[in-house]
Amino acid sequence: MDTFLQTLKDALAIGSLYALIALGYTMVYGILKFINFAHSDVVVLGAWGSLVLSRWLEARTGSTWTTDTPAPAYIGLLVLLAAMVFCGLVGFTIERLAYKPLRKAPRLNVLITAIGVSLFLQNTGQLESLFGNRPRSIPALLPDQTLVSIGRVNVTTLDVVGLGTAVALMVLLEWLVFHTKMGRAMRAVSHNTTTASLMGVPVNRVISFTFVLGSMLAAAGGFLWSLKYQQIGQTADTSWTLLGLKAFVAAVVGGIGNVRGAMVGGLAIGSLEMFGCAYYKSSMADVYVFGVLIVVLLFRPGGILGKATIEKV
Amino acid sequence: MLEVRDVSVSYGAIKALHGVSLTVEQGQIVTLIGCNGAGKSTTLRAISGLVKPSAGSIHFEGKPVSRMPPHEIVRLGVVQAPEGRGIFSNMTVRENIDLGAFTRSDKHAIAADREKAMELFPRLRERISQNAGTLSGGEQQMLAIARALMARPRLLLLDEPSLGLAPQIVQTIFKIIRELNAPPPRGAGTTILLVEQNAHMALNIAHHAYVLEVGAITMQGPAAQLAASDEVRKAYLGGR
Amino acid sequence: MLPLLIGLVFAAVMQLVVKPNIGDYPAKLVLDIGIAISLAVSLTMVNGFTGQFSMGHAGFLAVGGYAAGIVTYYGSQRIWGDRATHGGILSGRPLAIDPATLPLVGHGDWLFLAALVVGGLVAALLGFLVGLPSLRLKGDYLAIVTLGFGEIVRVMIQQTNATLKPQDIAWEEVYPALPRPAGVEAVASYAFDVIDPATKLGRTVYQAVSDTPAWDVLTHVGGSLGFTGIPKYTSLFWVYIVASITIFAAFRLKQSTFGRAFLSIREDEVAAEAMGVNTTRYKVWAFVISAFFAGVAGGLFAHTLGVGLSAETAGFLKSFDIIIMVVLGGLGSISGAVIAAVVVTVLPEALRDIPQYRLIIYALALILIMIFRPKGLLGTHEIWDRAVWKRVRRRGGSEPGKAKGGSSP
Amino acid sequence: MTSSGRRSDVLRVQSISKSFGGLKAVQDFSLTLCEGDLKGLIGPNGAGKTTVFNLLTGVYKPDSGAISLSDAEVAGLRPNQICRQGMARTFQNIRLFGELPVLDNVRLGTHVRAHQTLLGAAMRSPFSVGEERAMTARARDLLAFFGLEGRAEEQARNLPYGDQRKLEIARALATSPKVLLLDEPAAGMNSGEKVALRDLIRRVQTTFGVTILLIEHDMGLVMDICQRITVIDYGVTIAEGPPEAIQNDPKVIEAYLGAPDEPSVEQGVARA
Repeated sequence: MDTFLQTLKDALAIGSLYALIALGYTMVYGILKFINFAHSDVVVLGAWGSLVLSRWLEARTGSTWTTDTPAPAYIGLLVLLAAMVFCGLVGFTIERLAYKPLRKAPRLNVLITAIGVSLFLQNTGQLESLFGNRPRSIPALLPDQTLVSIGRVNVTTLDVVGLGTAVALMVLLEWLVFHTKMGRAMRAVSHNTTTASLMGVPVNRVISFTFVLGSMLAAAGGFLWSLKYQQIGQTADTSWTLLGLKAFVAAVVGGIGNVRGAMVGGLAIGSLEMFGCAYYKSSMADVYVFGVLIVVLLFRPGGILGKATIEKV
Repeated sequence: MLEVRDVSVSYGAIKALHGVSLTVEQGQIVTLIGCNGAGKSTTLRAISGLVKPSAGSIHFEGKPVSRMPPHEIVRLGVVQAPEGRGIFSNMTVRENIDLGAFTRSDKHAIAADREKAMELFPRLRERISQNAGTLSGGEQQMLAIARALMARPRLLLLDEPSLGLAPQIVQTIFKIIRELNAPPPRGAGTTILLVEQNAHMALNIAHHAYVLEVGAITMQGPAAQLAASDEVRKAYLGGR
Repeated sequence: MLPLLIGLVFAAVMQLVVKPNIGDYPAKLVLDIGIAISLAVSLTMVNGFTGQFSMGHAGFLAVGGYAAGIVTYYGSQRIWGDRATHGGILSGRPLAIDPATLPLVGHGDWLFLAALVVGGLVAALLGFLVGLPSLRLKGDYLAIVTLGFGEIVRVMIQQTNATLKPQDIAWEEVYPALPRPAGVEAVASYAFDVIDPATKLGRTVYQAVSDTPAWDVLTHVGGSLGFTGIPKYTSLFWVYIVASITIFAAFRLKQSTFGRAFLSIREDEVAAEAMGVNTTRYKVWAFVISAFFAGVAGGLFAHTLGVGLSAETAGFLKSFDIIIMVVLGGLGSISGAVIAAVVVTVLPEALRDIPQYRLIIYALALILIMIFRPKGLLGTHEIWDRAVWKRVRRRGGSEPGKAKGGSSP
Repeated sequence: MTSSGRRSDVLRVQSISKSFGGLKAVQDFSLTLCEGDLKGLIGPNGAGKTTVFNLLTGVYKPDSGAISLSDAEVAGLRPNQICRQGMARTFQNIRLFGELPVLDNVRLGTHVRAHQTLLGAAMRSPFSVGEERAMTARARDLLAFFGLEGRAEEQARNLPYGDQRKLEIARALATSPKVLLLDEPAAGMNSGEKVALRDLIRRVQTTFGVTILLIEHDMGLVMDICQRITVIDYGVTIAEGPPEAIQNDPKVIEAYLGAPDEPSVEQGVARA
């Protein structure tokens, strides 16, 4: 029972992270129909941005933030917001410089460009003048107190804040996409760019907005990731790309282009991975994820919440 | 109000329009008829800014619009209900209607206009919270027109509103088009450029008509006059 | 068969004439180039010819490498009882040893050749399995599935156990119940460390090499430590004979009616199908053929000195490397892939002083090429199709030989 | 539906239907083509003509009904199998292999009749070399027939529009079809080009002895060259007969020009 609860907790934590990141993939895919391979690198920038800023704040205030003496709560919030703004700008720039010139190019070209952008961000980030090529750890921004204990499973502040932030952001996004004018415009553009422009929707602006939004969620993902694991791998570390790929798998499994699907998919993939690890073999985590991807794509190509499309001849 | 001068459009190697010119006067219904592939939709696409003419110019109320992006042209009041209706099938009817008012921010006026649209199309009121994809073809066409009206068009471009619809529904749609065009208080006095394959219906309600064949205007004149001519029938059914 | 003969002579010259005269370090670079050429050209057959986007090519490379490695590593032990190379002059045995008795092709070379073929066939089989999803998936979806496939291969390799190394163990230890035959002191056997279920204590068991079942061998390929100790047969001769055959096969394919069928799928699948092309069959074939050559190249890679074979060989970074070559060269251009393979392999050496900028430069090149030259350096054409070459040919009547040297964008 | 006693039926379509979602795109469509027929299939925009082509060539599978080509049932087969059986088509929106040379586009058409093996091709076996030579020769003959021999080495996408249309027909003929389906071959052509196309289609029919089914919007062309015409609207056949009868059929006129005016309309208009 304890194993089950512990695994469930882990699954929720990692699943909500996947979901946050998957949202970025799914929104971009919904509109531009390509896998934004550079999205995982925006997550990394979110993590490293949080690290650099909190280290700077730490030095600036002359304090040392450890698990026992964490930073005050507003610092965490400040870092999160700053990381989101930073990554939003990065996302905007990437779209303008790399993807916008390819609006009418074949999708394959855009996909390759995205790989290029990803490699660029990864390796630029590793320059000594930027983040360096070694992992570093982020100062503690939150206390790690146990709030509730169920059996031998402890629910800590970190767990609650992590999950809470992820859920809050997703609720916010859900509201934005389904209940605001901009959200309507986003869905219209993703359904049919031409018709949307005939409604007076400024398509390019909506696409930029989507990138900014996705990148901000990615930043939040990176921030939460760094809170959870403290140690942050260098920007070209393959574990980041894998994280991104799993989030993308979550988006596909949930139904690509579908905002709610990304959330469902994130939790599904997180659970699959964690329960697989807990009850079978932890070293095979990637196999479960990619295995389920292949199965889903072959048997339900639209994903859990998606629907199949008919190709016109 | 609208002046299209010598517009040519090419898609790759295919030249879809060769120097098309036409004018739409305020308050009129002008129709553009011709068989499939003649370039009718392309003409509307050029007016809406979806394709850039390779030659010629388009002016709306004196302003050159041929280099403007589509959403800015909508802001000027040139609104198109596209062929095939272009309904956002995974959004509700209401969301579709509201999208039509995207360029506007006057909430109360939008609500009032939505109410007016419902009066015009009572069927839509019944289905307001359904997914638009579940509507029948005729209802979708009504939705497309209602949605275009929400932008308060000064010039409404209708692309094949009768396409794929049963004759009775076509009658209804055309009746509404006429009402829209009627001067206030009976209608909204909207100027309309109507692209139609159904020549009889179109010529019936239009003031002025142009016949398009293989990317060029071959005939034009008052609608009644064209309707009487033998040429129109030939243009469609071929003469021996 | 003339082109094959030329390839054979070329490869022999590379090994016997070029290598002794350029020094070890450049020779290693030339060797890496040759493997890269095989990989890039083999990927061209899927990504370039049929337009299916495979991102798991390194998976085939790794599988081929491991399969070939198993053949030579365990084969050597069974046949010769050791893990040394038993090759001849062509596989790089120094002439100094005994030039008089050393054959051009040693017994070990035949084992190596068999290993390469096995590597290719195993990869081809897997190519068939991976090709099947391509029937239902297109574009990005296929890309992500093939990428996932590569990752699955990587993780599966990590799950394997340490390689088995024979040790001479006293007969009694292995066969306590059997009487020792006269004259036999010890048996070459593998040592296993196992947990005794009864005592829960670790103990070492021994098994004679000849008694080891094949499936034991298959699961002992080094796991996350990498597959080390594979005899190093790969020489410039082998690399360039494989590269020649790969290029040769790719050209023959491209110029045949089957090649046109492949290309038609890339251009317009619906039209190809309507013109009678069995798109299903050819897409799978493309994967099979491409995987075969990638597997052979993997065999070469496994038997190379230097960075050994490891699970990371199957990772997406390696796949990206190959994709970059194919894309830079121009999707569908064989000579383009060859040129790009050379450039992408040599470039890091040129940037040796600023290694941290290498991938940044790659990345920028990739982005800029996609924006300003969306079809790569050569598009689908071969270098001699380009106007410059045509003019040269018309004027001088000279045949441009194997595509080498600078690119002419 | 008439079937002549002497000539044999090449294509028999028996009440095929196809729905997409709730939309009945084609209902109970039947058609018979005898050897050497040149038949027109017309109907207003969205009537379901191209869907009929897609059903005939296997792009879609009919929900019900039967299609037999030279007495072999082909409904439900894949497009490449149907092509092998002897049905070839062109596309409404030209679908050439744009990056490939003109010659290769036509040579690809001959692929379906090839007998060589992959290994034979790689080894350049004498058989494969001979066959390859024959394919090239045939492709060149076809190009010459269409007056495209001078453009054999150009990329298909660089051809002028009219030539692209011709190349599509050449490619379809390269598959040695019994039945050739032409989907709006005259679309986007000017009147001069149309006259040339009309003669070309006639020449194709006499030279290659194919049976042709033609979708075309240009009524002048259809009325001019087709012996018989089938008219569909809303997926249903509304008329069938020789051109003169079709031109004067009130149902056809209504389908094309719209229903007669409703009484409530004030501006009464005299109809032609």
